[in-house]
Amino acid sequence: MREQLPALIIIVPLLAALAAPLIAYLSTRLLRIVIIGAILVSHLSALGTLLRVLAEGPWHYRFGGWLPPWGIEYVIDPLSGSMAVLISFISLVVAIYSGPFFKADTWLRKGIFYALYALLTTGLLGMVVTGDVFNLYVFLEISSLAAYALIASGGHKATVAAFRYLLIGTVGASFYLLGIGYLYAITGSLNMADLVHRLQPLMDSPAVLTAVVMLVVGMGIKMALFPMHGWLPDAYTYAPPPATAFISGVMTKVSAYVLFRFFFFVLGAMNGPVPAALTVVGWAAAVGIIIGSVMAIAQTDFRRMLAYSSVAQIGYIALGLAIGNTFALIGAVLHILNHAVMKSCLFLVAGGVKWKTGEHTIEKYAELSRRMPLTMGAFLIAALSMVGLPPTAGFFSKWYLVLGAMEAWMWPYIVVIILSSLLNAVYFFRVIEHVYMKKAEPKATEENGGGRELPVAMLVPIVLLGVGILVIGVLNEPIVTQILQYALPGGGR
Amino acid sequence: MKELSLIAVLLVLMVVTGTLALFLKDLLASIILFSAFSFFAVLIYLALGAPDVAFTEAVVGVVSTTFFIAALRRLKRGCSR
Amino acid sequence: MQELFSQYFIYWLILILFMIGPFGMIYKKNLVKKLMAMNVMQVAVIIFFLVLGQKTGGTLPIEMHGLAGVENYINPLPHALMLTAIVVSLSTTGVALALLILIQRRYGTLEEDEMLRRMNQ
Amino acid sequence: MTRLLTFLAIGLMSLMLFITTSGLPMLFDPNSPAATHVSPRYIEKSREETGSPNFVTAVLADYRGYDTLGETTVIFTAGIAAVLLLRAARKHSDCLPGGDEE
Amino acid sequence: MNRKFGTIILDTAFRYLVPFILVFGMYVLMHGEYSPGGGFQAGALFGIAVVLGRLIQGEEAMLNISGNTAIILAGIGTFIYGFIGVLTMLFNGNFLEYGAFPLNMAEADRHALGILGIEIGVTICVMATIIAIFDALTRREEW
Repeated sequence: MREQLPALIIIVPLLAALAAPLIAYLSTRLLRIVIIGAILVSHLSALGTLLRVLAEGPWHYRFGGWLPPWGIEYVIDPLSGSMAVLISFISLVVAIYSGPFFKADTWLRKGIFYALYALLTTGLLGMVVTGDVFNLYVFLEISSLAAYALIASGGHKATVAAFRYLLIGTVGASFYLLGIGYLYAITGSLNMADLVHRLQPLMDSPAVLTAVVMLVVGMGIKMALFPMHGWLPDAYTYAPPPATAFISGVMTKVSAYVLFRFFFFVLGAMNGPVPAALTVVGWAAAVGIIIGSVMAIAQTDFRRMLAYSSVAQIGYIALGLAIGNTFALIGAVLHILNHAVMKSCLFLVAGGVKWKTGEHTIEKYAELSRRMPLTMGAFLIAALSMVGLPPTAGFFSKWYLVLGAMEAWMWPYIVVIILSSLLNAVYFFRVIEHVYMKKAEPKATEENGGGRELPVAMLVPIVLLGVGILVIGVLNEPIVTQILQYALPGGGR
Repeated sequence: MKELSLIAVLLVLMVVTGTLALFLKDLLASIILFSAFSFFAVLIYLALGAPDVAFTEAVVGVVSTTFFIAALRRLKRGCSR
Repeated sequence: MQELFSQYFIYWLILILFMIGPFGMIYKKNLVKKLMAMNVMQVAVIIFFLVLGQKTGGTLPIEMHGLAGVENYINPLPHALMLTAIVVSLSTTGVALALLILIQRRYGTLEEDEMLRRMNQ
Repeated sequence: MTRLLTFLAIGLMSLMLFITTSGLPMLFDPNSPAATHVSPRYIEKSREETGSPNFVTAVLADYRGYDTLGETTVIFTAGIAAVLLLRAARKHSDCLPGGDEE
Repeated sequence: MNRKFGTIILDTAFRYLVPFILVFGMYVLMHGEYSPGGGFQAGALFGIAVVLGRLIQGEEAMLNISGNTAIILAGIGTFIYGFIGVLTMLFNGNFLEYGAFPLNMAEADRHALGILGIEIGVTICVMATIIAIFDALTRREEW
């Protein structure tokens, strides 16, 4: 059975999701156990796979036993392995957290919510580990459809946001599919490893240019790269809290990962139209960082502020890809990891506060540090990490990005990174000030849960992620030298 | 060559019906035109030698038109202010 | 020359069909029309793939007795891929229609401007 | 304003699409990469390897059967999504009275 | 669609039409290997037959599947597909490697059997999903 580990990453949550309506009909308590257990199994197999990959090199898993260009294969190298571990971990944490939100619901709603949640996890994991470009499209659609539905279940404004996201997202997916079509037309292959050497002599063909543009637009829409980020703020603001925490933490990063995979592994960063495309992506990212940060300052709703901050943070990842040297790529990958943990933590806190007090504007966060000390402690760590203070994780990814920009002599990028760190500090210290210093006006409304803190099921994930940020910060040296170094193109063994 | 011109004519028809379906005022009419669009798609798939895809598209055309009209019935009586 | 022109002509028509999608989505304000524009776009992608699979001199991709050889059959791979793509577009349409009904129920309209106005009231 | 810019961007992109058509292989060419690289095996071997004379079924259900699992999952996702949105929503009564009855 | 709007003509036509649709669906499913067709098309045909019954005869149609059952069925259909893959894994094959079934027949026949199995799963899923979506789209709100 050990040989089947890569398949288990995907199959177990998928089967759990498929059985979810039936299980929910039988018993809703069992449902939660099954879903969390399935995601746990997926996480453990991802970990096992990653460990073996680090020891023995990339692992190819062939579906149906067919050889690669004809069948579909999964390729797990250190990069996709660590992405899979990250995704399943965040998914696990948020799944535990989501319990109290659905206490009062019918079996149908619970069953469908958990099924969609597991499907979203499956889709994202499938996108990460696959080695076949069309298979990637299929899993992209699974994750997108699940995300639309999850976002839309948040209420009325969420419906509009989800519909807009559906339209834009489908355009993005169609662009991606057409891009694949161009690649297929000139190479005749859909397998990534096969595309690599079949594309080498063709890089100057105009069709490759089109394919690159299509991929950038398609994945740019999915990852909310600056001019195409229009769907993101509304979607993140109105979605139900557990869904937001997972989607914001992981979904956009997976698209960034796909772009990374295509540019640096399939097409090659130095070939044909790719450098020009990377430059465009870099400048779009730089503008996006500034505009996202400025927009975040202007918000009064905490979740909306986080959403705009996501636009800015995606910019960092794209910036790292655009610079393209070793330091910058390490920075980009490390930032994918950090930002997933930080943003999930922040959205979990926002969701917890919403659940407890029903409020989501920043002003209403006053004095919360007294009533929810642990939650707000985790919030403080995450906020400081977003700003980029040294012991936390956020500092190191920015540090690598700055090093990379310096090595490439891209001074404007350094200015952008430093400026946006200042802007980050402005909007996060505003919240921190409310939480720790401001006096709250006495309020009459009673609160959910009554007591001081959040229920354990919600508190544990938040604290876990908060501690995780510190751990990643402290252990960033071994993470970079033991894992990420091998994840880069040409860095493998 | 004959094949090419057949496909070209069908494509032009699809462009026309697709655009018209977008620009008609009446929603029901544009849904019907849209199913005509789907029918031309079936023909073009057949001309391109893909009976499987054409079969699927024919079935999907029926199903999605049913969905559209079912939804339209509901849309006509939403809550009005 | 004429040969070459007719070559590009087909591709151009497909690309025009593809571009109706984004243009229609921005230009039309009615949400149902936007959804149709999206569908048009997906059909264009499907035709594009099928065109890649067609061969002169090839017949349907079903094996017949006494007819062997690669050149006698159309490439079946794009067909299999596009079956998946069609199903995906049907699924997206279903979800989108469900969303449309919810929007209509809440805001009483499907015109985008009117909807945004009522949303921000 | 944003709308105008988007129009402009899409216009530019279509222009690029039209120009780069020349990179595509000739229409219906039996020697195009798509016809010569991966697909010949499906045509030659599918009968003996999968027992199916319909190459499309062979590719769909066997060689690329995993894609079809994904496809079926997409349908399932759409079904439960529609049910979640329309039938399992929480009871909001924002809809003004008098409008929604037949 | 809770109310029926069928007249006697529609009703009779429906009674004659539905068996043919079902038989055709069965044919498409079983014959999918030799001619165009397969699980998806067969499922869609079955789904259309049931939806037709809903449209003409209302809730008390002669073959009716309620929305909740449809959702569970859709899950089970896809689960059958995935489970066949897991079975092949248990027999020491890769996921969906039909050749791994320990059956005493030719390699190609084992593949054909596997294909038939997954097509049945696809059929159930597609049929149930079409019914479920249609049911959701046409149901009068309960609140």
